[in-house]
Order: sequence, then C-alpha cells, then structure tokens
Amino acid sequence: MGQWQLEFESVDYTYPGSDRPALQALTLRLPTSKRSALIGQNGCGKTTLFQLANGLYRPQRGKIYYQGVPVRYDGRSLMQLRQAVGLVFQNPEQQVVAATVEQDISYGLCNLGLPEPLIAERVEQILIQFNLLDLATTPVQHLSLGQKKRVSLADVMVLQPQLLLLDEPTAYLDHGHTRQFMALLQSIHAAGTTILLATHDLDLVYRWADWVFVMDQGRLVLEGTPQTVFAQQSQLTELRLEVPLVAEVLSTLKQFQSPNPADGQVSIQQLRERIVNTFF
Amino acid sequence: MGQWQLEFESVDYTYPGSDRPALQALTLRLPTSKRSALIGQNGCGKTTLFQLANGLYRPQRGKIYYQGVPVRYDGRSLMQLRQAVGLVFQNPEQQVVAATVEQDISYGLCNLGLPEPLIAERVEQILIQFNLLDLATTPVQHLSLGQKKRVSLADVMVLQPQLLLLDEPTAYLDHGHTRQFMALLQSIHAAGTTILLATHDLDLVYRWADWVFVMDQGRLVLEGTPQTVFAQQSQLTELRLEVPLVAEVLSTLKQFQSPNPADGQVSIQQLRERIVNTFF
Amino acid sequence: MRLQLDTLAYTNQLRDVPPEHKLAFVLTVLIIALCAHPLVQLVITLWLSVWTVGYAKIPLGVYFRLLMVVAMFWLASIPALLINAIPVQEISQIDADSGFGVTLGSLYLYWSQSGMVLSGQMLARALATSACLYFVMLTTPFIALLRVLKRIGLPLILQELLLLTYRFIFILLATASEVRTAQQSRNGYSSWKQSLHSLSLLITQLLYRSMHHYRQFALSTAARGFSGTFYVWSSQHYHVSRRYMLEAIAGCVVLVGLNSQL
Amino acid sequence: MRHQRTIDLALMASLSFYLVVAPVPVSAMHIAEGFLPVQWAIFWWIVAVPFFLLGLRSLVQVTRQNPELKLLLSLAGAFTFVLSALKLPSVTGSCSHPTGTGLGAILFGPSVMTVLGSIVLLFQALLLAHGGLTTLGANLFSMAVVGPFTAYFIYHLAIRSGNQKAAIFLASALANLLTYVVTAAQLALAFPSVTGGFMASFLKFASIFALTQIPLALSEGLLTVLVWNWLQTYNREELRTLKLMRQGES
Repeated sequence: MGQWQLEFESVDYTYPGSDRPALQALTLRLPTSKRSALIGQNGCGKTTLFQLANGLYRPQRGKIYYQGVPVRYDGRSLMQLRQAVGLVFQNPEQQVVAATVEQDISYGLCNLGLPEPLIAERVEQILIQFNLLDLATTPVQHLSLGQKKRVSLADVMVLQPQLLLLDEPTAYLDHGHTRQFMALLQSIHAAGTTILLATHDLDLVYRWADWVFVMDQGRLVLEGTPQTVFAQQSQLTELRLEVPLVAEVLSTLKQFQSPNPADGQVSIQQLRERIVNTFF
Repeated sequence: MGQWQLEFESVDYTYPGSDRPALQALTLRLPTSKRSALIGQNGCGKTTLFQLANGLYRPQRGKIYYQGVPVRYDGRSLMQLRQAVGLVFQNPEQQVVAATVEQDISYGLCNLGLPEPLIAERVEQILIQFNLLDLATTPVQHLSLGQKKRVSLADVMVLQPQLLLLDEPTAYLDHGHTRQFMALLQSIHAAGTTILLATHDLDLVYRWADWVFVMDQGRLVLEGTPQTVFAQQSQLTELRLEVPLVAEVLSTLKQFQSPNPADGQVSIQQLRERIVNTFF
Repeated sequence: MRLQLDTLAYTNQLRDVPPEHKLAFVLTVLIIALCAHPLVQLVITLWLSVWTVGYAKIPLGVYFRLLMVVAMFWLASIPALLINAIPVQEISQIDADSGFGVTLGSLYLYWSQSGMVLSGQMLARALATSACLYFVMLTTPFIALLRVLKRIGLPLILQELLLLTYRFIFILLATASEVRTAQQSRNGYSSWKQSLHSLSLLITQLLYRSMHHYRQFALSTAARGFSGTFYVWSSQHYHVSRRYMLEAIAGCVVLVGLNSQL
Repeated sequence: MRHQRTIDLALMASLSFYLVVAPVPVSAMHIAEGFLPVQWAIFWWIVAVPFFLLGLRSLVQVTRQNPELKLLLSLAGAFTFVLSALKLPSVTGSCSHPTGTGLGAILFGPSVMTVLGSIVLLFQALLLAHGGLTTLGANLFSMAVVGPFTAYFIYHLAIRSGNQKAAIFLASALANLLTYVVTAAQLALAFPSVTGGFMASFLKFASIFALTQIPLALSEGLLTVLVWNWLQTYNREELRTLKLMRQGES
C-alpha cells in the first residue's frame, strides 16, 4: 500500500451554469490509514471534493489518483472506484432510497450483482456490527435521525470500502448519539479503513483527527496535524474559523506549566477572560 | 409586564397515532426578557413544546399561559398569539417558502392583513437591520444556508414578536456564520425580546444563556443558571448530556486559583488529561 | 412523517402470517362476496371484522372510522337511488314501486321501493368487499404486498416505481406537513384568500424539493453503484399458522354452503 | 290525506336538509370499494387497462435511455399523492382535496400521468383507504385517463388564444369537473333509474356531486394558476428537467 490513499492534482471543477469555480487548482494528498478531517466555511468546496473522489463528477482540469493510479471513468473502473471509496451523504434522507433498513443496506450489494446468499450474509453481518438487527425490517419512515445516520453509514460500510468519506455526520445529533457514532467510526478506523470527515465541529476535529485539511474557496489553504493547524491563529481567524476551545485551553495550559508560576497565574486569569468573552 | 412570559402547567401532548407521549405533565416557566436555553437529547420534546407555545397544537391536558393569561384557541386569539410568539424553525428550508427574500419576509405581515404601505415600510426596515437589502429580490433557492437562516429569523422578527423561539439555529453553520447569527440575536435581546433557544451546542448555552432548561422524555428535569445546571455532572451524564468543556475548564481553574499552588499543579495535569481523553 | 394505517400494517398481530396466505384468503372471500346473497355478505363483513379487530388487534376505533367512510359514500349516493321523478300523468306506471311521494308542478317525486332494495344490496356488498380490502391493508405492510406482486410477475418497471414511490411519499409528506406548520405559525391559513396563496406556495415548494431530491438521489444512488435497475434484497421471516389456515378454509366452505342454501 | 301531506313535507324538509349539510365524503370522486356490481367493475378495468399499458410503454422507453429517470418518475408520483392529500379550501368554505390531475398532466404529460395516477390511486386505496381495489379500474379511468387527457387537450386548445393563465385555469378546472362527471356517469350506468334510465340517474348523481365539486373545481383552477405562475417565474430550471420525462410522448 502506498503512502497516499487519494491524490488530487491541481483539480478544477465548476458546476454547469455556475460562474464561480467550486474547486480551483486543488492539490491535496490523503494519507493512507489515517483519520483525516476537512474543515472550512460553508461553500468552501468540501462536498464537491467528495463527489469527485467518488467519481460522481469528472475534473475539468487536473488529475485524481486513487492509490497512485489515475482514476478512469469507464463503467467498470467507476464501479470499482465507488466500491472502494464509500461516500456517506450529509442528509440521510437523501441517501436512504429503499423502504426498509435491510433493503437499503442490500442496495449497493445488489448493484454489484452478488449472489443472494452472499448478500444475505453480508447484510446480516453489518446489521449486527451496527446494532441494527432489531430494526432490519423496519420501514425507514419509522427511524429516528440517529438511526437513519447509522443506516446511512451501514449502507456504505457493507461494501467494505478502503476509504470512507463522511459529510457532516454529527450535525443535529445530540451528545449521546454523537459519541455513539464516533465510537462506530473508531472501530471502522481500527479495522484499517482510511477516513476523511468534513465537519464544522472543530473540537471534534481537534480531538479525533490525525491530520487536518483547511479549505477556502475551492483551494487547500492549510494542512497538518491538529496541533500545528490550530496554532495558526491569525490565518484561521482570517478564514472565519475559530481555534477550538480545547486547543486554546491546552496551549495556555502549556504556557502555564512553565517553571515560573507567577506567569502562570497571569495566563490563567487571561484564559478565564478569553473563555468567557470569546463568544461575543 | 409579569415575571413570566410563558407558562406551561402540567401539559400533556401525544401525537395522534403515537403511543409515546411527547410531553408529560410538563411544567415550565419562562422568565420575561431573559435569554433562556433549552437542552436535551433528540426527541426529548423540545420541538413539541415550541409548537404548543405558538398555538400550533392544543395541549391534551394542562394549561398554557402567555403573560399570565390562559391561551385561547379561537381564530382571533391564535392570530394574536402567533404574532406575539415568533417561532423560527430548525430547518430554514421548511420556513422560507415564498419566491424571493422580500416576499418571504412580507408573508406574515400580509397574513395579518396590514395595509400595503405599512408592509413595505416594515419589510424594508428589517432588510436593513438584517443586512439583507442586496438580496431583497433574490429567489430563495439561490441563497446559501447562512443567508437562509438569516431570512428565517427576519421572517419572524418583522412581526415584532415579544417572545422569540429558536430551534437549533446554528446547526450546520460554520463559526463565522454562527458568530454573526448570535450577534444578531444579541441585538434582538437588547431591544427587549425574550428569547428561548433550543440547541445541542452546550458550549454556546454556557456562554450565552441566562437560564437553562433541561428536558428529558417530555418532562422538565432540571433548570437554573448555566453555572448551577452544569454543576450537576452526574445527573447530566445520566441524561447523556455532557458538561460543556468550557464549564469544566472554568470550574477546574477555580480550584486551581486556590492559595496552595501545589494543588493547582495537580489539577492542571488532571484537566489536560480530562480534556484529551474526554472524547473516547 | 407517518401514516396511521401504514403504521398499523407494520405493527399488527398478523404481520408474521405469510402475505401469500393472507392474499389468497382474501381473494377467495372477495370473490364469494361479490357473487353472494346480501345475508352472506353481512356474515362475511362480521367474520373479517373478527380477523381484523380480533386477531390482528387493529384498534376498533380506527376500523370503525374506516367503515364510516363506506357509510358516508353510501349516504351520499342513496338519494339518487331512492328518489325518482316522473311526469304526473305517468304515475300509474310506477304504482308498485312508489312508497310515497309528492307532486311538484307537473312532476311526481317519489320514494322508490326498488331503489331501496338496490341501495340495501349496495351497502351489503360494499361493506363485505371493504372488509376484505381493510383486512389486507391493515395487516400486510406494503413491502410484503410488493414482494408477492413481484413473485406473480409484476413488470420490473412497476416494481421499481412502486418501491421508490412508497419511500418518497413519506419524505414529501413530511416536507408538506413541515411547510404547512411553518406557514400556520405565521398565520398562513387565516382566510380563504390566504389559504389559497399559502397552498400555492406550499405546492411550488414541494415541487422544487422533489426536484432537489431527484438530483440528490441520483448522486447518492450512483455513489453506491447504481446499475440501471433498483433492485434490493429483503429477508423473509414468516411463520405459517395452522390454526388460521384451518379457520380460513373452513369458513370459506361454510360461506359457499350457506350461499347455496339461500 | 292530511297525514300523507305531513309525511310529504317532512320528507321534503329532510331531503333539503340532507342536501345542504350532507357530509359529502372527502374523497367524493373516488368510487368506494364495493359500490359497483361485479360486471361493471370488470368492464371499467377492461376499459382502463389499454391506456395504462400505453403509458407504461412510453415510460419503459424513456427509462431505458435514462434509468435515473425512475427516481424522477417516482418523485413525481409521490408529489401527486401528497398533492391529492392536501386540504383545498373551497369558495363555499368546505374543504376537500385537489385532484392534481390538471397540474400533473401539464407538468408530466398525460400518458406518464396515466401511470403515475394509477400508482397514486393504488396508494390512496392502501394507505388512506380512499377508493378501493375492485373499483380501481373505474377510478383509474376517470382520474388517471379522462382527467389528464382532458387537461392536456384543453390546455393545448386554449393556449392558442395566447392567454396562458386562462388555459391553465380552464385545463385544471375542467379536468377536475369532467372527472366527477365521468364518476357520476359510471354510477348512473351501474344504477339506471327504473324510470328515465341512465339519463335520469346521471342527472341525480351529477347534481349531488355538483354541490361540492363546482366550487372545488374553481378553487383547483385558481390554485393551479398560482402554482404555475411561481414555477414560470422562479423555477424554470426545474421545468426544464421535467421535460426529460416526456421524451416518450409523441
């Protein structure tokens, strides 16, 4: 396995009928087997990047490589690409297409033309893994949002992708469900899947990701470990992104653990004020 | 003006065809002119509470008082109630339905049967206040999410409500837009409007709210100032709500600022660990 | 968004009985009902009500409300069957048919005896066949019905359209009810003119959303390797009930026997 | 004699009362399950099926070229279902449901609408208990064949006058009206009067429905014009996409 799961090389993409490019000379390398996060303002090009990575659109300029090999757009190659690169959409209502949970999970397998016993086996496995067995024959309209999000992840994981792309998986979820969802992601990553997650929740990014990409207006403007990225305070502010509170607290704490306790006393006071005032 | 803007007195509500009550003997008093926040898991009854407060449903048992007067459900009284209690929905897609921004903002005024010059005047005022003047004649489907959220707030504020109810206003918004939206809310509150905001963002609640309500399974289980509510760590964990990071940091900092610096050194280390490990 | 009848179909006590059995049973009863004497039709109504309310545990209130729909339609149409008008000079022709009547100018309006018999027959048949329909729709989820239809050779394109339409109905119903609620919260349906205006906005929004969903679903199904047909797999966990089969067969035999006696 | 007169008066009074307040069913235009004798139920199935198959053939052609359109067609079907489940305010204050056949025929084309209309009728029977299965053939003919084709032809006839609003209004109002006329005719054919036969019976059924249907037809006409205005002004792109569905129409 190479170092890069997925590479974009100066990729341009403009939606038909739009005058503003969604991606502009985007160059981005996604490290294999890592947990990467993608952040940026609404409209920075995250969703477009995902859809290009899955072969739903074709770059108008530039190249995309999957595991070092250029992506090809004939039917067979696309089928393979889409099986290898799983894409979980932001809104599960727009992804769950069949009428019951097990039907929806089987959809991707049926498209691959697998024999029925194999489909049955893999659907059941994933139902168990995702704790969805009791809901197998439940009509989709009876599921809660948290359950629908779990189904939309199972939909994709049943295809055993090597790379998993997730668009805002935790929006609208409460803490309990977010935690449950992240635990599921953790086990998926532990089993060897590369993950790229787009989100606005910077605290989550800081605590979860191995590598962070920051996009703005269709370009990659910053990348690195969470520690290095979130240290670029001025650049982040310019991009209307905040330094996550947790990063700020930790960095201030570090200053505090200096040999001179008097400095610490001051910075604690500053930290308090900063925390209380950061919002307005 | 009385002390309570809105009172629920042992209100029950079960959706037709459902076997689980959405609200159960809910008693809740909303303080006038304050910024209150409502938190709880998905499905705890927040949305139902909002819709009852606006007169969209009728309680099956119990009473609702608005400014001390029991809510009545004839056409005229409802009209007044809905003008006084503005409701901003979670998803602006379901609220912003007219063809252009100005048409959508004028919708509520037209329904009140106001004369046209007055409508024009109030729409223009609100367009200026919400920095939407340039978008006045833009078709709503061309707006970004952040813009739609602003329009959905303008839709309601143009009716000059005394009480503003907001359901998850910052979900899916990036930090820049969240900040902008909260600044707008701040000016609305400063002008004398009572606000009740439901959200999963506990950091935001901690920093913004004067008063916090915690709901679970259709009941009010906890209320108080953010400081007192978020001090109930064990109860919150039971409800699958987390203590916001900021609250935890501040309370640890307080311990730290004790006369004995050695204690502090220990708790800082603990805090670091707590912060780093809190996620998994 | 849920529909109560759909929810019952998926939660009732007979959901585990194989849908093929239920359909075969109901079709047999339906054919008997269409051809039988009104008394037999009344027996059928009662018997199937026992199945629906007693065995499947459909709430009596819901079942009664459905039967009321039948009664309403019947009420709406009986005046046309019961009341006849003829020129006064032809009264003698309808002597036997006329219950009582009034003369209005040159017309004679009267209460028709044969119409009464006819409407009685109509009600008996309508109740019996409706009881059959309600039994199927209240005890069998649509997805199970679709699988039976698939097995008896429903064209593929219809299978696909029915499956997708079923799913999308609930998405769009939820949208419509959300938009309507939001409109109501701004006093949207307070007068006739406002209602029509609000409804036109709602429908436009619904169409716009349908198209938006189309684009999104086209992408999300392609991302999962859409191959040209919407084909899905589902498991089947039914168990055959001897007791129900026996009652069904015995009951049908009794009905046919009863009908030949009348 | 005096006694007879009292009965007559009472009868007249109750009849007028019935006509004014009669709770005409919400789904007045669907013939409910079991209301047609078996031979008529079969007859209407035989009449409706060829139209259905023709519509289906054009759908198969369109979707063979572009399989994704199955999603669009299903969404259009779901849209029509939801449309027909909305409460339509009538000028008289009573409420009923729009048929949606006029708007559907203009947006999706009449033969596509025949198939979609049939699917909608099936779901209305199964999910809402509106209409029935044995009477599905008859309802299919009135709602999914006569309604859409009337709307389509009236629209194309009236559009020549150059007034599109009038064309839309006429098409949807008349499609609604004609649907109920056909329903009345179907009932009259099944239940002709002892005296006066089909015509007498038809007039009776038609006048019962006319009470609620004429105001509703007017409301539906107005509503469709309003919707069309919004679509024309702000949703041109959506209208273009919808044209994809109609490639199979000749």
